[in-house]
Amino acid sequence: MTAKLHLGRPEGLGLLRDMLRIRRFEAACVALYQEEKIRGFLHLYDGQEAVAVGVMRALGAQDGVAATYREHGHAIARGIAMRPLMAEMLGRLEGCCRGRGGSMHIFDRATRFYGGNAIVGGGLPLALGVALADRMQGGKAVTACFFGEGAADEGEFHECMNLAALWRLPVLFVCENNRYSMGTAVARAEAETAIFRKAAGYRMSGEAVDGMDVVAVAVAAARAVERIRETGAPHLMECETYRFRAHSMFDAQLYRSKDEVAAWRERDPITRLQSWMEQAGHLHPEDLARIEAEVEAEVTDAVAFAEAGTLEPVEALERFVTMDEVPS
Amino acid sequence: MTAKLHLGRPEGLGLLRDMLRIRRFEAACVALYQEEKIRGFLHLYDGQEAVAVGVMRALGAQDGVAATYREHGHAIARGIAMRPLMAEMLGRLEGCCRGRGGSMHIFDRATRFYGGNAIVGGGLPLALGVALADRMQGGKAVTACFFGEGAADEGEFHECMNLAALWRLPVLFVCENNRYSMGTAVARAEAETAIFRKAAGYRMSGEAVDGMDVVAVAVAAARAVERIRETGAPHLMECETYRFRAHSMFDAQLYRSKDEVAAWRERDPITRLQSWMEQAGHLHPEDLARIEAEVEAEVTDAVAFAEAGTLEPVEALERFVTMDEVPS
Amino acid sequence: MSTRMTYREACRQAIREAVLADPRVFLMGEDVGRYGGCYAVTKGLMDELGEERIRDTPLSESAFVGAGIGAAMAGMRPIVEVMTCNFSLLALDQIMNNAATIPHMSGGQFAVPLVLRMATGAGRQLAAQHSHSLEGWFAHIPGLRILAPATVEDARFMLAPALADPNPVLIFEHVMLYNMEGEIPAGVEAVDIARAAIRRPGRDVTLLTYGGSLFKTLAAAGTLAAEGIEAEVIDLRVLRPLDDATIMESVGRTRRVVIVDEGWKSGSLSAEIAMRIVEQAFFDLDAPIRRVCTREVPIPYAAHLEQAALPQADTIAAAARALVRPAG
Amino acid sequence: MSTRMTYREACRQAIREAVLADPRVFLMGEDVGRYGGCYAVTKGLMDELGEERIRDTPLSESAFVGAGIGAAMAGMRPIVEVMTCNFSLLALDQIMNNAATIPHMSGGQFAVPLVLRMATGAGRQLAAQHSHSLEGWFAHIPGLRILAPATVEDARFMLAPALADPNPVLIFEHVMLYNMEGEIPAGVEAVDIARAAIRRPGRDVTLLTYGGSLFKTLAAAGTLAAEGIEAEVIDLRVLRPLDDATIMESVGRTRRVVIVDEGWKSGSLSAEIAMRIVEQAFFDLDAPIRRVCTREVPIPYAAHLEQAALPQADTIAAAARALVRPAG
Ligand SMILES: Cc1ncc(C[n+]2csc(CCOP(=O)(O)OP(=O)(O)O)c2C)c(N)n1
Ligand SMILES: Cc1ncc(C[n+]2csc(CCOP(=O)(O)OP(=O)(O)O)c2C)c(N)n1
Ligand SMILES: [Mg+2]
Ligand SMILES: [Mg+2]
Repeated sequence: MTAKLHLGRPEGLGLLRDMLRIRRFEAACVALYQEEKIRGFLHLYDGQEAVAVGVMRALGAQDGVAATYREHGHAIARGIAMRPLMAEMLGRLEGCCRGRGGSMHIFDRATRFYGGNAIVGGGLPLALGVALADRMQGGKAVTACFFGEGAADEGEFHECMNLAALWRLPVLFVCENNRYSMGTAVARAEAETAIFRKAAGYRMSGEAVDGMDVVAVAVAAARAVERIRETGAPHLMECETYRFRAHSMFDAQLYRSKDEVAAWRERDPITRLQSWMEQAGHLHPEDLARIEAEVEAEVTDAVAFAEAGTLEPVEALERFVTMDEVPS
Repeated sequence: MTAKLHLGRPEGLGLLRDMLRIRRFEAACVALYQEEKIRGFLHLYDGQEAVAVGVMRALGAQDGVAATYREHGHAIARGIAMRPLMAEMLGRLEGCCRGRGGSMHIFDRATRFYGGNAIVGGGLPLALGVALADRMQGGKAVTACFFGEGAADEGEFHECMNLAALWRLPVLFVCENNRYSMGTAVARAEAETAIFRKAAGYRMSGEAVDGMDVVAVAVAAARAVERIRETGAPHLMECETYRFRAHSMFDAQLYRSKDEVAAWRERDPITRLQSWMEQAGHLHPEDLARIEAEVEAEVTDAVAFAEAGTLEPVEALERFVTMDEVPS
Repeated sequence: MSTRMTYREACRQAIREAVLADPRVFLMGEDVGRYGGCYAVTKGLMDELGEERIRDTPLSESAFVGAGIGAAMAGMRPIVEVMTCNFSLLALDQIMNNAATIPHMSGGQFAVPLVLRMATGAGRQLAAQHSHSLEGWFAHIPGLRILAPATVEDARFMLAPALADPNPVLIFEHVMLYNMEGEIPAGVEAVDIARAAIRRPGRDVTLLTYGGSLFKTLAAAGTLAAEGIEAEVIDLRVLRPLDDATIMESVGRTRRVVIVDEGWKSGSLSAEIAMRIVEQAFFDLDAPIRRVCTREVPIPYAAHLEQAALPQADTIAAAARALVRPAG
Repeated sequence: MSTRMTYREACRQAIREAVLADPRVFLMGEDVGRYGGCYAVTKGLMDELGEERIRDTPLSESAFVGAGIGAAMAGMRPIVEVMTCNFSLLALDQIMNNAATIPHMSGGQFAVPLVLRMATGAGRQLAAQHSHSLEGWFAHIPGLRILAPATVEDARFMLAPALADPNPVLIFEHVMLYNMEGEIPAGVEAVDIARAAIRRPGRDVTLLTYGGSLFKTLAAAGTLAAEGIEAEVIDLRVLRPLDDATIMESVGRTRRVVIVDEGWKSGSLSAEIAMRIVEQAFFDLDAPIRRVCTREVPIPYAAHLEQAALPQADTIAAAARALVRPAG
């Protein structure tokens, strides 16, 4: 754990709880997938929780977020309630997108969550636009833009890094380098595997952070957001992380060894924070039991809510293909 | 001039002649444009001749070339005869592309000239493919890929730099940084204006060269091509240059001052080489007169050839939309 | 008193008015600022309205179109200029996968009130990569409104309702129209972007067209009138959603239809219009529907080939004549 | 003896055979190698054939599609896999402006013997950004051949003639077909990629379809047969250039047509086919042409909405029934 930060008990418990909420939410998703109640692609965030939780701590209500298809973690950490989230996973009208988006397309206007995005790199330009709009409207908001290291291969990454730096747009680029894009190891896809180094090509500041250490992420994100708010200039933060599970539910994982996964599991961000807090005397056994129980109740409630949900009437299929007005 | 190179008289005369051939060819094009015999967009290479001439010197017949819509210079320096070139400008059947391509789309199979390309950045992936094909077919060919600094903003630049470096494709990337993309000064389009520095983001070697000094370009290109042939790894060469004329024939040049243009004209690559050779005693007054006369005769002949050319019959309009066989 | 101006000036006035009227409106695109627009549409606007509101972008079509989408989602009303539709291919992912889907996919949480302007069409000898007519092709995409102003009046007054539309609106300006002069009748201050317009009434045959082909079609109607054939000329104006009512009403009266479309014939908008007539007015037809489209070739540079590839007044007149007075 | 296999296995065998048969053939695309293909089509091929011939690419659709074009121009016979057509939008500039235009624009100097494979279609609850059916839309582009193998036999044998074609060929494999098993009759070792196939003969109505809709259409024909209506089912197989002869011959016999197309209705291939029937066989028709297409919505995640958006056997049967036995 980052020695520099004196993590208090309440903050620590909050971070732990949020990571657990994501982990347990997704465990329920897997079960529902096996029951064929969730379908389509399902990309789990299992292992990467520290990134979303650490970064979201640094944001306020006025800030914006753009994410990927692996965005359950971002959505939960951003504060979208589990009920509409789980209902969305089940394709229910009570879902945050009426069941139309599913796992890869969580949107939430209330928390300025500008979407999951199933096109690799597709969310980056949106984040720029949100940041530009915020600045033109006179606010001090920062937009956090999450993407995988695979997205850094796409031309859009380059165009967006340049544009953000050139126009000094208040964007926090968060690259979650989990070592693989589907089955392609980062060294088989990128000539320069240290993504944060690419920032220099745009005269942007960049840094690498231990993405398995929620405190390190939270500290770095807080510092970065503060600087962005002050200067307006964007920043690239690369979080070194790992996904413990398959890319999606259809993946035999032929491309990596069990040993490699096991070694990374040693660095599980949840157990790491847990044991660090225990050592520091900040986590008592009854805390953990209480949090686990609360999270379990929240997840169970969300699943029940989703299962009891209704289906959007087929007659509404064409609603919102075009909008009658701009929501506000 | 680069002190290191001991430029002999024959080499110097050759470089001078080629730059003059481009300059005079284009002067004829301007006249023909004013007579409305050439139409469409016409992007002059005036000022940048040292780049094409210097780089092409380093290539052999087995090598490939991909260029942009500003490719008259590349075509001439590569050795495409002026007759079919000028006929192409006039839309004649005798043109290298039967008059279908015009100024922006010169192709020549015989010299492995893979085209002008009117889409900014559009030729970069082609160059990669040519280089890949050459390598898979076992040769030692290098592909020179020309593009402007504006093309470096496009996503394709990024994707191609990464792919070339990752796969070690034998590509010489030649960025002609003429300070403007249309009317946009490089500092208004790029967060990092030194294009060669972008190579580092792909662990590729990069260097800046004085693109107004044909000898410097020729030396750098020869060294780069040799290294690429040896190692297989690509290289980015940024040539600092300037276009003396408008972007195309429709450009009021509101974006730059006459003084700026005049200052760059002081560095005209042709007069520079000329005076350097004169000082070195390599260029006698009668040499210049002879070369000018020969070039003028060549251009005059090409114009006459083009003007006497025929038009492709309208009945052939659909020919080659699909090919009956792969030419070889 | 009516006002006379060019189509270019009409576009310019519309943009200026929109930016002045609403602080949420701004224009961005390549060379719209200092250069004044590649077709000189925005000349002078940056000096008057400032660099924030008339914003030059780098050559990054995907990034700045996507940024426009994000800005629209976050409260602005961007006008994004993609210089020509030929370059819009580089932004198609953002247009189809983000702009056109997010309102529906987010369950109506976000609208995308974005206007995308681009030049379209052939006729200036710009050859294959710069002469596409893609407006009919874009009209395939649900969620978009597609406009094709053909008159000075439409160029002047379509922008305001397009900006008021809560949905992404694509405006295609035909390159051959910018220099055209026309009258705006006194008192006209708005146009309807939902309805087609009858530009010339007639009873014998309906000629359906839009954009750059309108004036060729009107010329054909003039020729036909001299022969005693009264052709009704309908300017579709809005290509998505099509104004079926105006089309069917006319077909019901004339019972004969020629569709003129600068798109490549197969899969052009003409096919969709014909299919709708078959679906909605089959028994009204006295003769097969005919179409005059662009030949299925990449547009060649040479003038005679280019003109042969495009719809022309004489081919339009011939198609109509053959319907009204079949041989034999 | 006939052979039974899945569509996936048929695709795999075709690739393996092609790579083994010709040293100029190689496959490249995202995760085709180590991962084994996102739909497991290429599993095991990299181990068997090596990394040079089964080549994993970074996430750079424009670069590697363009590299395929360049490699094809320089003597290779690349098979490029764009994982799904949803991502092909990122490579559209290369496809339309280079692959489809260079042969014509270069005056026949260069062919582009490239095969582009991609998955297409909806039905797996992958939501709006992953469920496009773009094959009919691509069929608008001159210079391309578009194939839609619907049977195991076609999946097995279309690749070889596609590679032998000197032109760019796009093969669209419907995602719902990969798991489908089928018989390849003994002795069949080739298929014709120029002709449509009559999959079920009939006399009362012609049902025209292709790709993923073939089996729904055959099911509809079965239902209709039970009612005494003999529907002829034509599998178009090649969407560009369309096999008009087979279509018109059938229409001439049945005099009634339903077109089934998984593209969004407006501007779908169905419209082009209908227009051709109007142009070539108007007086053969006894009734208006009908079409059953995908509803004009971004495809929703929820199963019931997704299914409601797509053509289904019952809607197909109803459309045919209404033509053959009109009410009243
Ligand atoms: C443009 C595009 N290409 C390909 C895909 C298919 N795809 C989905 S996720 C993925 C891997 C992306 O890797 P990375 O960006 O590292 O994110 P991670 O999945 O590791 O979180 C790929 C190739 C896609 N969705 N979009
Ligand atoms: C993708 C694309 N966007 C825009 C254009 C229009 N355009 C043509 S040339 C040009 C400037 C390119 O600048 P640079 O790459 O520096 O080359 P230069 O013209 O200076 O040689 C632009 C914007 C284009 N042809 N293609
Ligand atoms: Mg990854
Ligand atoms: Mg330039």
